[in-house]
Amino acid sequence: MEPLTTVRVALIAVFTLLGLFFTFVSMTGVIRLPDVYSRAHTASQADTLGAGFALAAVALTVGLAGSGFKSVLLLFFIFVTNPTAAHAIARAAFEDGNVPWTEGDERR
Amino acid sequence: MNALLPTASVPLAVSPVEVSLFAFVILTAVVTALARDVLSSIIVFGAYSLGMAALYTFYRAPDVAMTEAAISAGVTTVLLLLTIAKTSRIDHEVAFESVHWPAVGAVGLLGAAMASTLAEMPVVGDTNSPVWSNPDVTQYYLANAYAETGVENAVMSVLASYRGFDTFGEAVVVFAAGIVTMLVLRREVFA
Amino acid sequence: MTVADTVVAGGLTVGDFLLYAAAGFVVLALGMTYRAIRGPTMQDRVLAVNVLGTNTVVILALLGAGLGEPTFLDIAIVYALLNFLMAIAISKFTVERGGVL
Amino acid sequence: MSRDAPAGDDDPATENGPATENGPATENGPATENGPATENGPTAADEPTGHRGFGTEYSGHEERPHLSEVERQGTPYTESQVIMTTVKAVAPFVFTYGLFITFHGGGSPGGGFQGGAIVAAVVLMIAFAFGIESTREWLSNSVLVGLAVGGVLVFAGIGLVGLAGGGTFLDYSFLPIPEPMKYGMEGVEILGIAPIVASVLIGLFFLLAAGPADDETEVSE
Repeated sequence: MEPLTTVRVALIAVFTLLGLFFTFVSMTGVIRLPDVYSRAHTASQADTLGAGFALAAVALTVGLAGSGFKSVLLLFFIFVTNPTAAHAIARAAFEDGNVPWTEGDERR
Repeated sequence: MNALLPTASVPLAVSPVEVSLFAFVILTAVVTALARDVLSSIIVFGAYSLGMAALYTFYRAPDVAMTEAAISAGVTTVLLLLTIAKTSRIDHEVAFESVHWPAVGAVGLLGAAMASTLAEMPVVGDTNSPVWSNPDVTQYYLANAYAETGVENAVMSVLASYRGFDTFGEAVVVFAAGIVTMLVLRREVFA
Repeated sequence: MTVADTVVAGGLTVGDFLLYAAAGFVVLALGMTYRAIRGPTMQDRVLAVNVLGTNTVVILALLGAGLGEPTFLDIAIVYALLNFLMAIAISKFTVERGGVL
Repeated sequence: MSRDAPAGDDDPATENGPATENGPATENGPATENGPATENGPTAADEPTGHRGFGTEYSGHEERPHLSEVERQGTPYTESQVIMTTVKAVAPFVFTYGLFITFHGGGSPGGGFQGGAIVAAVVLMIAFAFGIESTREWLSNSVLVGLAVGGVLVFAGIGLVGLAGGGTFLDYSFLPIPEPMKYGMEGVEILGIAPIVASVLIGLFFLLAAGPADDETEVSE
């Protein structure tokens, strides 16, 4: 294996595992956090980061000569739309009358 | 050739992707069926179509997966939402239907009867399966589609050329759906 | 020979590795389904389906790379778009039950 | 307010109490005190808020108890600036991508049906961000009807060219263009199926948003 390929494969592995880790963090947050606002927080940040790492691994695998630019496009698209979707959901929850969780409340 | 894909030498080999996707699809389908509230049913149905699109992609049917993504996830969800926005909502005390066990038994028996034929099914991608080795249809398209139509995507050459008359009918059906919706809603304009 | 066919260790290629990673993402998606099922509010369900959608986009991209078919990335892009549409549509709908649509 | 608890138990400043107890934060108090903010005051005040847990009926934005009186009045719902900006940024890209899926159907997954659905999804996205009624005014009916009818006519016309040339219906080889098989199919996909699917999906969306005519439940949004 050429040295450059070795670096590339290592980077693919690292990025994929980081993506899995951050998506796991996001899943834990979505399941464990007490109310919809804090869950929207984890959905917009940890999940976007996890998706970004995984898509970076995909871009490295496919290569820019192939369709790797689509992966980068996808990455930018997710970076723009995911926080917006979380904002829309949190805003809808506020308009709908959800009171944010405060210390001492029961979990929801 | 990918080592994770089932081959003819390893019948009924399934990859971890398949197993987990099947679990996801079945779970969301059951929840869609059992949810009392229509809105939560629609939301979980969106998750179901996510799993189906990934499954179609894994079986290398990108056109079907893209249609599932474009129609089932986005447009159908929105149209269903608008429909229930115009209807009244029933107040439910419980989130899920209670399971009717005799019905589950009947469906389980039927499923078991159908599952008993699984061993006879050709493996995914098996070149000896009747669908694949048929010289008049599948092999003909694969051999001649590019030469006869000049289009690389064999699915599109079948849809628009070999089965063009069917596609014309489908397009007219879509057109008719718009008109019939206008009739049902007693309106005369789209927008 | 593309990168996806490079053998990492013990006959496991990079493509196989990405497919296993995709399976891992599906398992994480199964965990998130808990929130979509339990709720308790509609916004929780929408949020869970939105996270599931982002997850599915990643799964589709990993499948495309792992199976060696880069054109499958098109499906992932389509899905990212419609996931966004679904999130803003349902979340806006949950406010006053479509009253603000 | 906890979604599972009856409203008013844990939020004493809001629910229908006598105005003397709750002071200025009272919702739905006597109209003389609240002035212009009580459009629905007398009727809504008599209704118990009840259980607002899973699956309860929407009971109106005047009952958003966590908003103060000042925040509630005069601002029923405004479109989100964040969503509008994002949609403004994303919509041209997605529209172009829908056209790419349509035009490039011969070389990659996709085709007229998928591309048309994506183009329709752009309009749906704009409608959800900016409000359905303003989008309906922006997009005229004649464009949608023209696209749908034109698509069917173009598809049938391309088919009839083959019939007129002495061949069969949809026999592309009689088209008077170079590479008639390839560009005939592309023409059917791009000029026939994609406009039909896009315009009918947008039309269905607007029709369902408007609801049935001659119906008192028809909301004028």
